[in-house]
Amino acid sequence: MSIQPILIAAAALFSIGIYGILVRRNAVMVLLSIELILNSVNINFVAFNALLSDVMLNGQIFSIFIITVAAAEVGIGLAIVLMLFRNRETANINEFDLMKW
Amino acid sequence: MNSLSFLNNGLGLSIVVFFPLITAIIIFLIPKKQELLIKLVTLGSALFTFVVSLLVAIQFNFNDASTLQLGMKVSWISSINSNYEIGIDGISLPLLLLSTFISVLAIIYSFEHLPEPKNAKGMMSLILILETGMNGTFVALDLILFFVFFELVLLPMYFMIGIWGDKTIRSVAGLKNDIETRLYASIKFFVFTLFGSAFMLLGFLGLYFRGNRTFSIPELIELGTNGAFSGTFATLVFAVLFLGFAVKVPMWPLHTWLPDAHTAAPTVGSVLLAAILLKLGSYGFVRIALPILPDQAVTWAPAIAILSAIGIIYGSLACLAQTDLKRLIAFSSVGHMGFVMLGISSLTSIGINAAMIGMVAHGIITGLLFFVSGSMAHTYHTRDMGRLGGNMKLLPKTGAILAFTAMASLGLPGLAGFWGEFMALLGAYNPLPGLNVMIFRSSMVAGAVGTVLTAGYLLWMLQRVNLGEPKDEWLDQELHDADNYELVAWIPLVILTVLIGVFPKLIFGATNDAVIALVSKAFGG
Amino acid sequence: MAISSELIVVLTIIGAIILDILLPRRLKFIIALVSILGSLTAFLPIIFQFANYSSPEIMFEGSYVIDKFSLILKGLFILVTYLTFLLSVNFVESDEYYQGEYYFLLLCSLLGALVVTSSRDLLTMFIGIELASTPMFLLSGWKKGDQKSNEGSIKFFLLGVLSASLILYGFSLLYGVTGKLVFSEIANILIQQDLAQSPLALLSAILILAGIGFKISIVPFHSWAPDTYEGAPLPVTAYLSVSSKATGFVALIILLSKIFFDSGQGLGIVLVFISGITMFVGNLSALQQTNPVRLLAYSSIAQAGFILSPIAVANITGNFEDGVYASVTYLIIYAFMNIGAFLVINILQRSIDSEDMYDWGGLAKEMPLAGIFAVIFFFSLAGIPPLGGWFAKFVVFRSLLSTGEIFGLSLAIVGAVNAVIGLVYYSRISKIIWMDSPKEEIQSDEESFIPSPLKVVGFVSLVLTIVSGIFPGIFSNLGEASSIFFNS
Amino acid sequence: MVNIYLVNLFAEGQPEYTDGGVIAEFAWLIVILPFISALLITFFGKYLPLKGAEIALGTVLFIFIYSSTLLFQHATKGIANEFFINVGSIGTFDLEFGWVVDGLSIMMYFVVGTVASLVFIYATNYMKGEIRYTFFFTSLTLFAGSMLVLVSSPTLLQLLIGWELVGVCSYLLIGHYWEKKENSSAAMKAFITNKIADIGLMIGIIVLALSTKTMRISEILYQSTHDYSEIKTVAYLGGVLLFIGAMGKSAQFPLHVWLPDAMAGPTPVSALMHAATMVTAGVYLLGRMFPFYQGMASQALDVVLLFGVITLLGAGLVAVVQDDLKKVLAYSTVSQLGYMVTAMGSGAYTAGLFHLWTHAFFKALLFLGAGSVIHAVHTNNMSEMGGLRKEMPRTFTTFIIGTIALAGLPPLAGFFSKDEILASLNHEGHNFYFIVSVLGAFITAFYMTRAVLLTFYGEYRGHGHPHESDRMMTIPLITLSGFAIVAGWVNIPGVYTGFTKWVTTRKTAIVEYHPESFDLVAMFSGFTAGILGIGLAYYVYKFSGKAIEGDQKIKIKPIWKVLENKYYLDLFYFKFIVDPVKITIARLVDSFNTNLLDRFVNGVGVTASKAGGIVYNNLDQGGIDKALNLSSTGTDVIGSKVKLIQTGKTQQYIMYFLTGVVVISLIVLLVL
Amino acid sequence: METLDIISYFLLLVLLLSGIKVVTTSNVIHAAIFLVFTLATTAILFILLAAEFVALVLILVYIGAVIVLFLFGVMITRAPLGPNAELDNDKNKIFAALLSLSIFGIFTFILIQTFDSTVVISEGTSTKLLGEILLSRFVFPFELVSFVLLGALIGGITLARKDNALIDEDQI
Repeated sequence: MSIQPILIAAAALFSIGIYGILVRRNAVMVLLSIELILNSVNINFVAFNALLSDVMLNGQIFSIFIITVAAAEVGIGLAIVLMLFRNRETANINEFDLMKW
Repeated sequence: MNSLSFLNNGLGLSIVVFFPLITAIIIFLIPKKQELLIKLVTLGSALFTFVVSLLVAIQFNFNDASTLQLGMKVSWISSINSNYEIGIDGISLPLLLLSTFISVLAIIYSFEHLPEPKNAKGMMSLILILETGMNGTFVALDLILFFVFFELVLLPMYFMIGIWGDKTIRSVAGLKNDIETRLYASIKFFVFTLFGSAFMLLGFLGLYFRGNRTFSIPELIELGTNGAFSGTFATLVFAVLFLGFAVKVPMWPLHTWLPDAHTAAPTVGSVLLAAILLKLGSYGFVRIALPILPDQAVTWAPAIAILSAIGIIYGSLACLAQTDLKRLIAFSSVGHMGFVMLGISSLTSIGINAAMIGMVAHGIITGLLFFVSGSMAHTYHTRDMGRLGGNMKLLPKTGAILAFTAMASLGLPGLAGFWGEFMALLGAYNPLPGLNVMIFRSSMVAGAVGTVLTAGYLLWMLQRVNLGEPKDEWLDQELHDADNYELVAWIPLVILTVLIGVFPKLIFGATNDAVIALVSKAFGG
Repeated sequence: MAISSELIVVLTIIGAIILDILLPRRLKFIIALVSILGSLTAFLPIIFQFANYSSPEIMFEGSYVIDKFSLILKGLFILVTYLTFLLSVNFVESDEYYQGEYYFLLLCSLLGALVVTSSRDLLTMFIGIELASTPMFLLSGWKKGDQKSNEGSIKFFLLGVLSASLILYGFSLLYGVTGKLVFSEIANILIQQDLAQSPLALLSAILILAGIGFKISIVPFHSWAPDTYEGAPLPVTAYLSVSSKATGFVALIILLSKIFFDSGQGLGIVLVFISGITMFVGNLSALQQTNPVRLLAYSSIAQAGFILSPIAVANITGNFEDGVYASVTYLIIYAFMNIGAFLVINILQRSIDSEDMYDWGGLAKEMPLAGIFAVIFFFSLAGIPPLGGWFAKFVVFRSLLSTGEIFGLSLAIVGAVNAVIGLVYYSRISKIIWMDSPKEEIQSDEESFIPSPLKVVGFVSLVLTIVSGIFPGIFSNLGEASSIFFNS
Repeated sequence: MVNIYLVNLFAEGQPEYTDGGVIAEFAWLIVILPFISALLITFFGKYLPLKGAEIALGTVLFIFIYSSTLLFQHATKGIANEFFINVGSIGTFDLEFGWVVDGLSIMMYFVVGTVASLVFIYATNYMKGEIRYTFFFTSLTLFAGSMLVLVSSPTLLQLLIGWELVGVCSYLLIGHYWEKKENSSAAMKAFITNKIADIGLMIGIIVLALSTKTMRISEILYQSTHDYSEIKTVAYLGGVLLFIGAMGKSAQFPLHVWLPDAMAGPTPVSALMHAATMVTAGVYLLGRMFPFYQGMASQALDVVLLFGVITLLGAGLVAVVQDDLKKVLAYSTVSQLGYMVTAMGSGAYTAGLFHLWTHAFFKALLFLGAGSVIHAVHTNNMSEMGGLRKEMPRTFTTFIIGTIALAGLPPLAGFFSKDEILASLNHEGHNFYFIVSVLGAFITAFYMTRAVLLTFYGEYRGHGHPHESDRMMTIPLITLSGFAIVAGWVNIPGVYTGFTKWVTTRKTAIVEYHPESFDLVAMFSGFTAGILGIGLAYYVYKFSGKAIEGDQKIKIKPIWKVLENKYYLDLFYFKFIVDPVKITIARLVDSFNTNLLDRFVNGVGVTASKAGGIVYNNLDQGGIDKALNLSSTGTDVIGSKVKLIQTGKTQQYIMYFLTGVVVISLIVLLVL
Repeated sequence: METLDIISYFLLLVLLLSGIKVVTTSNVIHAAIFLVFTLATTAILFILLAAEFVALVLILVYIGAVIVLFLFGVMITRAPLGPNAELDNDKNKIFAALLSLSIFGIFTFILIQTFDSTVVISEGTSTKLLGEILLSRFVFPFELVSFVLLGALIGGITLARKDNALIDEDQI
């Protein structure tokens, strides 16, 4: 199995995630998009691990760490969104522009 | 070896430099209410510093004025090979004494004449910090040390102008809104000088890297006179050094901060600014720029001469258009410092000697002028010469001293101001061989014409301020003539003006050998 | 033990959690005490290790190294956190924040920063960075009721996560091409396979640079900084602008010098441009600010440009020793004066609660101490001798000019111009509080009272700022030591 | 530190001269004493019975006695000596002060001492009750000192110092009544005009000093008489430059304009400074440097001659139309100075100095007389005088003596000196100049007679009651008239030429024409011109009705107008030099400063700030907004519905971020 | 190996399509569900790549926990549950597409240039080995990451809970 399609797919997922971050208005949706990006990195690591036949399993371990950290990030993100929602009654990030100039 | 020899080895100079600073810190600890104590401590400190500087001068070996003496060298910032290297020679000694002396007078004057808002604690500590900066610059023999002291004067002066300065609101060309004079002036002063010195620092670093990684001025001079610095590099370095020093001098057209700063500054501020701070720039030229980069100095000399000549004429002409007394005196500084720079640009021992005595004389005379005009502004609450007049009648003592000082300032022979002007012209007539004689002689003629214009505006100023019948608005007012504090501050300057005027050896005796050594070393002339 | 300072911090973290659970509310100040003591205690092994230093200690198969570089920066982080704690004491108490959690999170961040200094592999560094920054996402939103704080927090968070993912992608590429995680091995393989200047290495470098650029807030990755700084609680902002930024710089220095040192001039040139633009954007934007915190935010952006510039030039010339020396020295001096600057704003805001600094006219007459602090710290930031900032700028100039490289020279000129621009706004606060007339009467003495923890912060920073200006040798020796040992 | 050392001047022969002994060695006393006195008067004068005048008097009397002793010594046994004090060195250049004791300086000491003593005595009375009485004496004493500094100077440097100091004293004294603006303006005018001339002097000194490597006059003269090449190249330039300086002090055309205005000062001042001493400084300078002119700069002497002649005629003509008695005398002084300069220019060293000598006495006499008149009638205008000979007989008599002396009738002083000048011109073959000078003599006689007639004859036209002045004023008048009579007898060709010996007794030998006997042509023409002048004036003003109408008879309108307006020189100066500089150029410079330089500086500041605004508002905070708006317009075009909602800031930041990444990647990967 | 290739291509296609759906669907719940699809596909891919343990973790942590968390988030913030046109920021779309495409382009360009070998699928990874490595070589980051989680947990709770809890804390 060629490595290229996997890597390209991961890059595509990365770009999709970026697109999502940029166009989504709802903060939760933005967080979803971020998960896509992190997932693409995971795919990269695992794929490279397989490609290199890394006996130290560095890639896999790295992706486990990434998953863990991502979970923590989601927790934090949701907490912040929740707090914002409580104060603003909305989760649309494009309405947060108090500190414009 | 005598009983004062413990002052050698840098101790005396270190005391002269740092004692005021230490006192300033002590003053921070004295409660604000103890005003008299603060003033006395300050005066005591300044006097002590002055006395020590005199003792140092006594220790100074005048027969060997061309070598750096009484100094020390200890490691300061080892990682960049910068040392606490100090010492004085005939060039720095007069300026050092001038600095300690003027500081004493400024403090005496401030005893009873604190500008609004009073706050003796602040003012006194600023003067002391300023003194450390000034003294330090004159003794520093390490570029970085020099730079630090050179910059140290900025903050106190900035606050002196900004806090105690003139509060009138004026419009400024190019700015939409009107602005308080002091605020405009203080930031302008600060930005201008910092602009110059920021680039100057780059120049110092350039020397450091080309010059075997040393910041020591004597070592760099040794290298520079042996032709270590040349080509584009030297041109660039000289350009930035020029920028740094010329702003401070100030040379035309970098002078525009000066009239504003002087006009806005409180009396003591303008005195110190005129008497000492301006000298830091010209001293920098003599101490650093010329000997380290002699070839560049030769290349740049005609330009400096032309700028100086422009400065002389320009400053005098601008004076003729002034209605503000202090502003007029400020512009006169541009002209006078033009003579100093003209002398320096000639690169001859005559010219540089002239510059040295010109600096001292300008310090004394213009300092005194600012003392007097500041005091008058304080008494009359105006500096508008259109409203003044008949000052001789209203305030005879002040008026007399103003007249005397104006005479001294216009370069009257027999008074201190004469030497700087005349000798500068003398030097400019025969510049260093190889320089374009025509440019220098034209500059000399321009300078000579400048002396006429100088006489013109000063006499005109006297006519408008001192002479004539007093205006009606002053007649029913109680105006206070110079009190004892003022006289104590002023009279010594008057005496010095005469002494140096009659017996210039007071200055030349110290500077001449050093200048000759400098010139022969750097330019072989 | 080599990592005893980390362990002490860990213990303090655990202690803080336990105390937070156990203590009733009125006794919660004990947590603050414990945290402060803990951070101070963590400083002791650093001193000890530094004094008895013989050679770098390498742990975990080369992924964790304790050398002078890391020791010095660890000391810096601990000291800065200690000062931040002191800054926070009154703040947290007065505003009824969650003390236990607050100190806990700050300590976590400290732990992360400590790890970053020693980390020499991708994973450890990534975890370190995350550990250092995730608590800050939360802390920046700590003023829960304040919408600005909320907003700052979400912006910070979103950009932070994005930057983390960029770093990760970059790491994954590095891993993919070398199969290693430890920096030295990666570098070896890159050089062996002649990949150091390959597009892939460059891409990963750029992605990492962007990710870390976010943390050190260089243009164009800086845009979150002003908003977040403005919204976050003041001590947190101080911490962000000092410690968090320093963490980013440490990571950048390590990565650039350990992995990408042979990646060609292109990267360095980009960095040169970035640092120049950063100075300009930061300074010019700061000119426009009326909100003091925003002003400091932009100022810290500009300072980041200064700190970055020696590394940038080092990347071109390959002479990392000079660059690291300059940057580290700058970082150390900058840390204290910037904390001091935030302290000043903190004190003044206590007196007149306004976000427009022009409302603070004449405050210094009521609070001369604060006035003096303002003068010292802000002019130090501006780089006026004899305050510490001048030496920071000086070493940067020195390293820029050391090679005579045209990029270094131009950057030095840009820096000089920016030093002048910076002066204008740095002097503004001093001008306002010393020279302007008061807008309203300042009523009572109570408000001009400065709590003693703040005074301690003030005096510590003041002494360090002035000492570093007058005897810069001390700090520059640290910088020198760090650069030498770092490269060996 | 101070090393006074004696220079033996007569290394090369001429052993009959002595070094003057103790009396020469202590000559510095008369230079220093006035300064000390001036200080004493300033600080203690007010508390003394005579308000300080006694100190001043004592001082000048001392000078008089000392200088008389010197003169006596000198007359018996020539003294020529100089002393130096080093006051510092610049480079290899020594700055020296000192004093000269030789014929020329002793003559000047004596003139100063004598005239000053008499004027001081006169002034104690004349100034009584005037404002700033004490200060007046301070300045006057100071002046005496400065003048002595000038004439005693062995170096060009000290000469310059004295030169300027007398200028300042002149400024102080002309502006004595500074409450009125005219007076202070006149003082300023005097000072500035002199200062302009001093440019010449200063540069001249610089040129000479640098080419001879010394400031010592004797050394310069030595070099110029021994064919040193360095000085030779600059001799013409130096000579002219020095003469420009002399033109200022000695009021030569066209720099004479200050002197008539200087009459704003009190009359004793005019007598002492603006007639006898200060204004002769220029002539003294020419005299002092005469060997240089002769040896090297003889072409410069032609210039000197030309200006001298122009001055003597031009000023004389203007004197004719003046109504102000003092102005008549002032222009007369200018004219006489013209004579002295002419003499110098023609190479007649002794003649010039001789005229200086005699002129000092009779012109001082005339001024004091005029002062006496003015004191009595409280006006300067002759149109408000008349018929005063009865009321003021002593003043009248002395004035007449002065007039005759000035008109050059024998055997009074002016005759001999003027005759020697004419003789010299004749001898040198300057025929045209000779004729002009004779014409000048005629005019001199004419206007002086006119002045006498208008003042002392006819009906009294003024108000108030004139009376003779008291003794303190008349004694000086009488004494001076004595001098006016006898002063000329010290140099009668063929009879007694002591004066020539006096003034030629100096280190460097003077090569000049000494008339051994009367030059008959010169004597005859001078005498005739005098007589004719007197006669014509007498005819015009006396024999045809009222004297005051005399002016109408000789009034040739256009010429008269030109003369009344003093050749429009003042107008020219003010309109084309002073005003443009003071008003137009100065304001231009000032506005250049505030509007251009400051605007530039502020503009840089504002631009930086604006740039900050642009960077901050557009790039930092809204750059992507713009891009977005652009792209949304794009979408608008293709029909998508667009709501003009505010962009989400956070996403904008992210865009920023990513755009940065993309751009940097592209740059690094593609460009670099 | 051909079947494996086909399967993997198919998997990647599903991955991408569901990924695109996550960011384009106008229904919030759908988006979350498509994310589940994406993650599930990723997990299968991981299994194909012999990273079973990672796949498991992914399923457990993500699908088990994170998605639930997301759904909570969606509900608590009352995001519009049905199809909603206002979910997107139309203004950004073009620029966003441009940016993401260019990033994709750059990445792909370089990836293709650098990596062109094939993956050798091994027999699978020993979870025991992985655990050993994790707890020896990577024990330090492993411990540290716990602090990340702990911090996120405690901080998240503190931020997310209602403010009045603070005021009433003593009474509780």
